[in-house]
Amino acid sequence: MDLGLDATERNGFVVLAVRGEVDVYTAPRLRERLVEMVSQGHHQVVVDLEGVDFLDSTGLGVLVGGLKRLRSHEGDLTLVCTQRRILKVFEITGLTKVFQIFEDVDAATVVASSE
Amino acid sequence: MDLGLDATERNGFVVLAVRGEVDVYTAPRLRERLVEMVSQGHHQVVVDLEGVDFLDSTGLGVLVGGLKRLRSHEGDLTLVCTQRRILKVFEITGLTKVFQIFEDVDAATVVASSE
Amino acid sequence: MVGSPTAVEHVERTGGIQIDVPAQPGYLALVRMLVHTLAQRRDLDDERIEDLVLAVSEACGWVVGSRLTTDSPRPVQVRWSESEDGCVIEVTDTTSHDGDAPSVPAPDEVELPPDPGRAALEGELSLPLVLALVDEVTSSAGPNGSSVHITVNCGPWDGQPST
Amino acid sequence: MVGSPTAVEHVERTGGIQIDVPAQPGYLALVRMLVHTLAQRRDLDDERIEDLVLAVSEACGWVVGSRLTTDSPRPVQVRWSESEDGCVIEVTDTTSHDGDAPSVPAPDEVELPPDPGRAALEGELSLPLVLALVDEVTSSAGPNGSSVHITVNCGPWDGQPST
Ligand SMILES: Nc1ncnc2c1ncn2[C@@H]1O[C@H](COP(=O)(O)OP(=O)(O)O)[C@@H](O)[C@H]1O
Ligand SMILES: Nc1ncnc2c1ncn2[C@@H]1O[C@H](COP(=O)(O)OP(=O)(O)O)[C@@H](O)[C@H]1O
Repeated sequence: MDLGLDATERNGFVVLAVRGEVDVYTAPRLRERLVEMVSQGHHQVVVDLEGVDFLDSTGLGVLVGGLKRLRSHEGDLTLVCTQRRILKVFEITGLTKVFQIFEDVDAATVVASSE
Repeated sequence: MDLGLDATERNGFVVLAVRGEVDVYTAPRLRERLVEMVSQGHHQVVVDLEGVDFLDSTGLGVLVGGLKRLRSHEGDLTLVCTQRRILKVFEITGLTKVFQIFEDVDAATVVASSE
Repeated sequence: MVGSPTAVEHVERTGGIQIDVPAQPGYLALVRMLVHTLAQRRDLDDERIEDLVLAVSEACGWVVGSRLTTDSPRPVQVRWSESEDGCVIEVTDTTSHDGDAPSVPAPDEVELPPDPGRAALEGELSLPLVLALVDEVTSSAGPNGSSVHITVNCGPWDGQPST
Repeated sequence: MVGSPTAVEHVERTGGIQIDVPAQPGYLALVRMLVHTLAQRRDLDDERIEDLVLAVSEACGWVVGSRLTTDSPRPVQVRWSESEDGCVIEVTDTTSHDGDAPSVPAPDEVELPPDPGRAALEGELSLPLVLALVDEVTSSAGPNGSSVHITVNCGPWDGQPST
């Protein structure tokens, strides 16, 4: 039932570490947090999925929603994920083509030309 | 579902370390093991309950059955248990008066006059 | 079976949960896991959760034990209902007939067996154990079977699982 | 509701398990835990177990999603049945009426959405996901409601839970 959401700053990125299960019940909390971050002016967001035990299609919808919102602010939402069970869901649905997925937070927060 | 039963010898005692859940489903396996030990001539038995997650009244019955069988062979069955949740079951049912319960295997296997 | 409360009606009435499992020893662990998970969502500390889980498991064991000789395929039904101030778990033996309520004495009528060793061997520790572990144990009979109702008093949700 | 298969009849017929939970998002985790535990007792590796759990959770989500506008108290029913060569999980929306089978296309008729991003936003990834995760998905309608049947092929018990 628990969803952990911990945000930290790194190289101008905000890294949101998600822990627990992202499903129909908890995904709205993730959505709210992403909306909040955008409205606070954080436009380079890394969602770290390494602590996620379960992710369903509602969770995918929320992540794509966050990506869309950030892109409309010239920002981006990238993912950190190496867990096979979670990557598989992105692969099956074709979302690996939509998200940039990194192996770790270091790789995801390398400063590049972001504007 | 799993019940682990590991027997080791120590100072002439057989220490049976029980792991997992002892319930209506698994208690027969514990009973068989105790019967087997008695028939192999092991009459000083220490049942180590430190690895037990769950113990129901069927488990209590099997332990008392073992004790009775061993005493009829001039032997004994003692317990090692410090877990509150498990001790509580012995306390509620009055079985703390029936079993000698030790804090650890060392204390349970001190060589005393056993005949 | 007219008037028999179905699972659907139970959930509608109470917002609670029902699970039906075969009356076989191997399914008790599943029921325990379910009760454990449900109880964790209430204001109960670990010890009281474990007490409740043991009590429900014992009550399911009564049904399973009574079946070992009959080989009936009818399930054990476990229903979880809750309110602001407690949870009630109803364990139903669906083979029992109307009017066949299991007799559960009032807790203060149950004395600890004078010889707990003998009582353990004869399987007589189960009921005193259950009565000591939870706040209330009652029984009833209905068209659905005979039931034991186990009540634990506790505070409301720690986090509502509804929308 | 004449002929409606009750939980009791289901368990009698199949030796299986039925759980009824409120059609609310907070109960999906409970269903997942149950399916996970039951699946672990079959010859399925961790990945296939997780695939099955996700598929069942998605199917429960369809029922929960369809309720968000109606506020009906009728539960989601999840039935687990198994045989030597597989398990079938039936997820039933007990508000649906006879003849109201949800339409589940054959897997080869379901194409991956050309724009998965847009599909994700519109909640259209669920069905392709489920079809990719398990061996068979069918649907049916009965007096009990409309159901999705999820099948996973797998070997027999690793350890029989009966006596
Ligand atoms: N359906 C029931 N309702 C209430 N108490 C029961 C029920 N069945 C058994 N008991 C109590 O549980 C204890 C153990 O039951 P018993 O029939 O001796 O089971 P077993 O011998 O199979 O362990 C007894 O104290 C008995 O009074
Ligand atoms: N009862 C059902 N049976 C089979 N497929 C369904 C059912 N309900 C929804 N779906 C499928 O699941 C996907 C998502 O359903 P949808 O109604 O869009 O849910 P939501 O918008 O609440 O996420 C769609 O592809 C739809 O075809």
